[in-house]
Amino acid sequence: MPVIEYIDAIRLAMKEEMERDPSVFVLGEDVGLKGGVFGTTKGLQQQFGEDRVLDTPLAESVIAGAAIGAAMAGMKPIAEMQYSDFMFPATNQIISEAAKIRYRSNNDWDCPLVIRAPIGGGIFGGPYHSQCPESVFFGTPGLKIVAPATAYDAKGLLKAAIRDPDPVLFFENKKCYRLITDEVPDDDYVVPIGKSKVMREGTDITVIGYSMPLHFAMQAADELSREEGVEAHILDLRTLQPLDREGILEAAAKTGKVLIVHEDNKTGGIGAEVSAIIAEELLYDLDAPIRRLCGPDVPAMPINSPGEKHFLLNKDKLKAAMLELARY
Amino acid sequence: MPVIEYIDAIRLAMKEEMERDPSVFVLGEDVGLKGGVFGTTKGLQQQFGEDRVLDTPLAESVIAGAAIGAAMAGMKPIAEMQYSDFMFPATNQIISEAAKIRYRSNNDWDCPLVIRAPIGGGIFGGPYHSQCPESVFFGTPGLKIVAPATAYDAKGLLKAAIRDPDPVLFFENKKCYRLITDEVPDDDYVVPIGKSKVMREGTDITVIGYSMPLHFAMQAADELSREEGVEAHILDLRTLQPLDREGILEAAAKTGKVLIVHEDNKTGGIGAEVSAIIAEELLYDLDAPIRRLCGPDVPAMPINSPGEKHFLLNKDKLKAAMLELARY
Amino acid sequence: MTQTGTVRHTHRHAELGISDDKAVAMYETMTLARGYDERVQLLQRAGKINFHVSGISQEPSQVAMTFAMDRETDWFLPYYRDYGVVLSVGMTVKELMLSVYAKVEDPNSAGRQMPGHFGSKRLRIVTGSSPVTTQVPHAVGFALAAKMRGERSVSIVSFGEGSSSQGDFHEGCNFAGVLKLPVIFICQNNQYAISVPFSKQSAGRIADRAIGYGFPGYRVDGNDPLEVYRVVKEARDRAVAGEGPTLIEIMTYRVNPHSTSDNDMAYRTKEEVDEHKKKDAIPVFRQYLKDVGLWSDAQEAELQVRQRAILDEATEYAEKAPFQSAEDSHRYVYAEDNAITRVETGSESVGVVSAGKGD
Amino acid sequence: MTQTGTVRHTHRHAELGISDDKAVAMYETMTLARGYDERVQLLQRAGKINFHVSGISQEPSQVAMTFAMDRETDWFLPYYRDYGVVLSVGMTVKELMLSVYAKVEDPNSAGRQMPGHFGSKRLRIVTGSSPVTTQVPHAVGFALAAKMRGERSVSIVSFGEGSSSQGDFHEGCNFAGVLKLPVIFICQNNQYAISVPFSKQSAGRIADRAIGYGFPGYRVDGNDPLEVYRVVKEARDRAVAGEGPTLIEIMTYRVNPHSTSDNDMAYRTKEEVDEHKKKDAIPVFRQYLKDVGLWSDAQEAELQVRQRAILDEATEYAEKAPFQSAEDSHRYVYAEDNAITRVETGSESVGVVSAGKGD
Ligand SMILES: Cc1ncc(C[n+]2csc(CCOP(=O)(O)OP(=O)(O)O)c2C)c(N)n1
Ligand SMILES: Cc1ncc(C[n+]2csc(CCOP(=O)(O)OP(=O)(O)O)c2C)c(N)n1
Ligand SMILES: [Mg+2]
Ligand SMILES: [Mg+2]
Repeated sequence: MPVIEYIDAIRLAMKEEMERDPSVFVLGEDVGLKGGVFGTTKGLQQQFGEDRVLDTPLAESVIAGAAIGAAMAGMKPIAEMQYSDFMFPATNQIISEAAKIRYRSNNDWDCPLVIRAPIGGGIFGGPYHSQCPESVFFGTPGLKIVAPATAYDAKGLLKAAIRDPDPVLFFENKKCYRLITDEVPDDDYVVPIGKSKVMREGTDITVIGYSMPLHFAMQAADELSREEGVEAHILDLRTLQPLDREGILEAAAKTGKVLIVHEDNKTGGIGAEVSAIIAEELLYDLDAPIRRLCGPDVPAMPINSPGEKHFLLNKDKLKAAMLELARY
Repeated sequence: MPVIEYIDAIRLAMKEEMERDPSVFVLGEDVGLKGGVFGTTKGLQQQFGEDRVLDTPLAESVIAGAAIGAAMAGMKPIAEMQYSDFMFPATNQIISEAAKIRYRSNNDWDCPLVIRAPIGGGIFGGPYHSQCPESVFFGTPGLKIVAPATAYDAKGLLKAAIRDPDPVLFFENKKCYRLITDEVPDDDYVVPIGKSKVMREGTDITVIGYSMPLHFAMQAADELSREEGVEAHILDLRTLQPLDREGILEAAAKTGKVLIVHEDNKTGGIGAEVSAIIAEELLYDLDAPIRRLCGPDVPAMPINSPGEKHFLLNKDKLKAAMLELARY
Repeated sequence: MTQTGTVRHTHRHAELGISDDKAVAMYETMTLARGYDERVQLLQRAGKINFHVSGISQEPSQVAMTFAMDRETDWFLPYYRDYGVVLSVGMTVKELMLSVYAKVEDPNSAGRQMPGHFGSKRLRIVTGSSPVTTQVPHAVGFALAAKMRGERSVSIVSFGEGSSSQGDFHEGCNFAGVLKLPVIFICQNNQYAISVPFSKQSAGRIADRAIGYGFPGYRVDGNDPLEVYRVVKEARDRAVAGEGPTLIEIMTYRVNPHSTSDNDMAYRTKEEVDEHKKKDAIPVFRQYLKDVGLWSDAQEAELQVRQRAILDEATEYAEKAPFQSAEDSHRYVYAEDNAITRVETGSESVGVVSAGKGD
Repeated sequence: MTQTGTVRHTHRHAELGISDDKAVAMYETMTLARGYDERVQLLQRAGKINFHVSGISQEPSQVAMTFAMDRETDWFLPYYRDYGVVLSVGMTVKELMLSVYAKVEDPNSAGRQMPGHFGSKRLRIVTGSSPVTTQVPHAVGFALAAKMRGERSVSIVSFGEGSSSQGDFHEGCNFAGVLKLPVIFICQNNQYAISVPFSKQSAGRIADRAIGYGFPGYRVDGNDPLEVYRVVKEARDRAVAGEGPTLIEIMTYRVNPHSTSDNDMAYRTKEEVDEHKKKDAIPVFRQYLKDVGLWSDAQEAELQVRQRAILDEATEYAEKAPFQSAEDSHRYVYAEDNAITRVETGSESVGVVSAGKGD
């Protein structure tokens, strides 16, 4: 199986779905000739033409809103938000419209839309090119939210999102784009929305998370296994909404010690809900308080290099927290 | 002490602060001659003139954005969002701007802004005049969020919000406006932001919540006390951000059985964070799983009368959940 | 290119290509919208229903603009006062009544949404919401889809002049202008946004904004439905010819309070309102039809009886009709054929229901 | 009212009320902005710093518009290419260098924000962010505050033509138009928004949008700084006279890639860029100063030496300057005199820090 970059997995998913279904199209800022500011849509306009890979004016609300209209009309738009930090102007269209179209029309209308947005820091992006906006949209029923950590999942989840009959927010991690490579089959497959995945089997502690920090957890787990004999069980949520309750509870029950990790700031993040689900259903199976290791509760990470490093999770931070939990 | 309505408490807070400080002013849709669609700003334009009680064009992003500018210029704006459902067009201004101005400028600039927005259902408002948007803004560091349940707190918290050096979202409950009356002193007082309040002392179960559902909890608690000898300890968070961790932990520890209630839908709501805080710090003091009784996870409540009733919390739903927890 | 004055002895409607039958149908739709509106106001005052938002005085132009469209191929994105639009497209009074009573048979939302929040895929009426102006980008998206698929379909979207202050108005118009999309933007300028008069809403003319977007903008008298028809028809012709969008500002006046919850005497005078009531276009249009020999007092009497019967029957039906069950009110958060995301239903335990609790 | 041609033998700058010293200062500020920009590009290529966004070709108009304002009373809301603005207002090259190196002494953000995100209360430069166009409503708010307090202060705000597609542009202009606020909206139309050419950004002229808001809009050649000065000065005069806002579209061209991360050859040709490079306003303005006897080759040589020294010193200083400490980077989420909301600091345990964990 070919090993490819996370960013290529995303592009391939779009390419293949566009080949498969003429109603799929891409719109956003700089997605055309330039191929996106990260290169995610590179080559698509050349292959599919200007109509299906549309450079839009710089206006996220109408990018989302026109995509919503086109989706209601039966198209399958993929709207790119250049950075997730810049999707907030589209909040009203996403929360008031996309999320509620099926419900408010009692299933008469639907909105099969994908909104792709790059999240995460570590690229010297500073406060406004590094954010994780998941928690703003999480908890809005009617939206689905996915956030893959691997190239395999990125491709499979994006295909699932494009084929999904409901609006899906696809949060791709900028830091993963070129850093994460893994085996991705050439043939068509989808990763089902709503299903978590065990990345590593273990017996001592459970780490639950999504996106980039899981790779730190995996590295830390390897070292902890070698150095301390601590075996971490690692669960990739993959889908943030709807959360895979069974998957979460199973993983938590496996070890009775849970560490939840995400780069988004701690308060009000996805981790709070994961913790609450466990506290609600599994309290008596726990051998330690439920911990969260997340970005700090400041508005956004600074751009200066030591500041950025200080704010981001990394293998060492994960390892320390995991070891502490194992020893609890 | 005079007993006044919740809505009057809000108006009085604005009136008194405007008398006290010439830099305080109100802006929003229909706040002037009409006095607001709920009558919250009634009489203010007559007293303070068109300049200080400003009817704006129908555009929430610039209502928030111009208020932010004026706040940076040293004014103390109170921006009214007609319904909290309609504040989403202002999300970018609130999350990207108001919340981050102090941080991004390293304390050079600040943004002493209040955004008032009515939340909650039960007024036959249907999907878009009934929502609780707290969870969208909760978890954005840099914002403070308050949500009073009583007239006393409404007045005291609004005054605190107006005097606060940082942006405060003031979520007032529509259903409380005329239904909730309580004693409010004539003289000047503030309720500190960040401090919860014990509404009722009890020993058997702890109910933690905010806004309207607490009144159902109080009614239910009275009945449970009389009928079942169950004594509920009830904590009003009052401030949603920053959450009063000590207050929450103290209240939870008091009984070891926690029910969290809010009208906002369950997943990703404030209750998740409250639960996570308890699960993180107090796990071994719990005698029951942490429960949440919240609005259902649908996009928004229907307008038809049985549907609305079905979706809203009420005394009976609270009572049943509280009794079940007490018997756990 | 203008044909004004070239066909002297033809009547105005015929000049515009409106058949006699169509002219009469337009009139009957106007009076039906008016009758519906008045009836619902009575029902609200009688405490039968909670809430009504009136379109009175705006129906003539609403009907005219809709009749100028192709009701088989075009997409309609009305706003909450657009009874004239949806009745023209084919929604029935019974359906509207079901909506105002919030009953499950309401095709717009099964009684989930407020009345005036229209939607019917069958009738090509796009589901609408309460936050104003969000429908403008949607209309642009429908036009984009039509263009991409090579369909001769035009989308037409209404909004008030207050709503035109929203960013979505600007973003939608600008986007459509660049791509020359087949969409018609209709601003129904009824002089008020709740209590805020137009003078406090904008210092310019809404129609003039089109200049900045590079497409034509027209201001037209809403009390002249034939002129409204002409301008919209022309806009539609341009749209299908690939010439792009048009912005049309229909000058009208909201003679009723904003809604049944509003007391308009707090911010305007009875004199001002009465002044505008006198300009009502319905009697003028009736007189026109009489003048050209298409209408008579006898027909008017028959119409009144016929439409009253429709209203009576619809009211009775809607009043008796059932609500959506509490159980079903949990449905359709997500598509139901998608098992993973089906939402728990049928639970008495509000709050324990959680979206996406899979299986 | 126009004085064109009435004072034949006066030089253009004098006609506009610009003193000789001020004209020279304008020139020196332009070259300083240019020199700074070129230096930072070198630093970026040398790997000394990460990122730069260039304002080259836009500085002459930026300097001109700023010199037309009152730097003691007015409020400045620049965008990320506005080195010409902030240098005119009094920010030093050293301060800019500290920002590009993201060092703690950077007055804009203590090295928290990207370079080009200006802010200095002392200099009346309002803190800016990355999401484009949010500053437009802020400028309106500053103007509102000035009007409410009866101050003779005008706010001036810049944004690109791409940014003018955002809803905030529209909402801000419309709001300011209604209230006749003292604000000047400056669209620096440099023909590209990253890779998107103006033809795909808008089908109209940005300046024409003012018509719809009921205030004047002008398009002006950015390579003619004296004309820019004139138009902005006039707008400022109108603003302080209570006559409301002005929209000014400065026609310019972004000769460099969007940023140091961009490869512009993916979407435009070298020929196109070279064509525009030829129109550079700096040599033209220098020649003008020479023609009117205010400048010489000797002065030019002296200036180059002087400004190179400034740049050298600033670079050296900034390179050596310290970063903000990890501990301090947690500060100022909320006001610190407000004990309740102080955020935990000084913790190595990222993620255990939680906003609002009191005391
Ligand atoms: C985004 C948003 N803000 C506020 C409201 C509340 N609201 C409902 S209708 C209305 C006035 C609309 O005025 P206009 O657009 O002129 O339409 P009209 O009602 O006059 O027909 C307002 C402020 C809303 N529905 N949506
Ligand atoms: C809301 C938002 N969306 C997207 C971006 C990413 N972005 C940064 S600059 C830019 C182009 C801006 O073009 P223009 O306004 O013409 O200014 P210019 O860079 O040409 O000076 C884009 C798309 C952003 N900063 N903010
Ligand atoms: Mg109106
Ligand atoms: Mg540009």
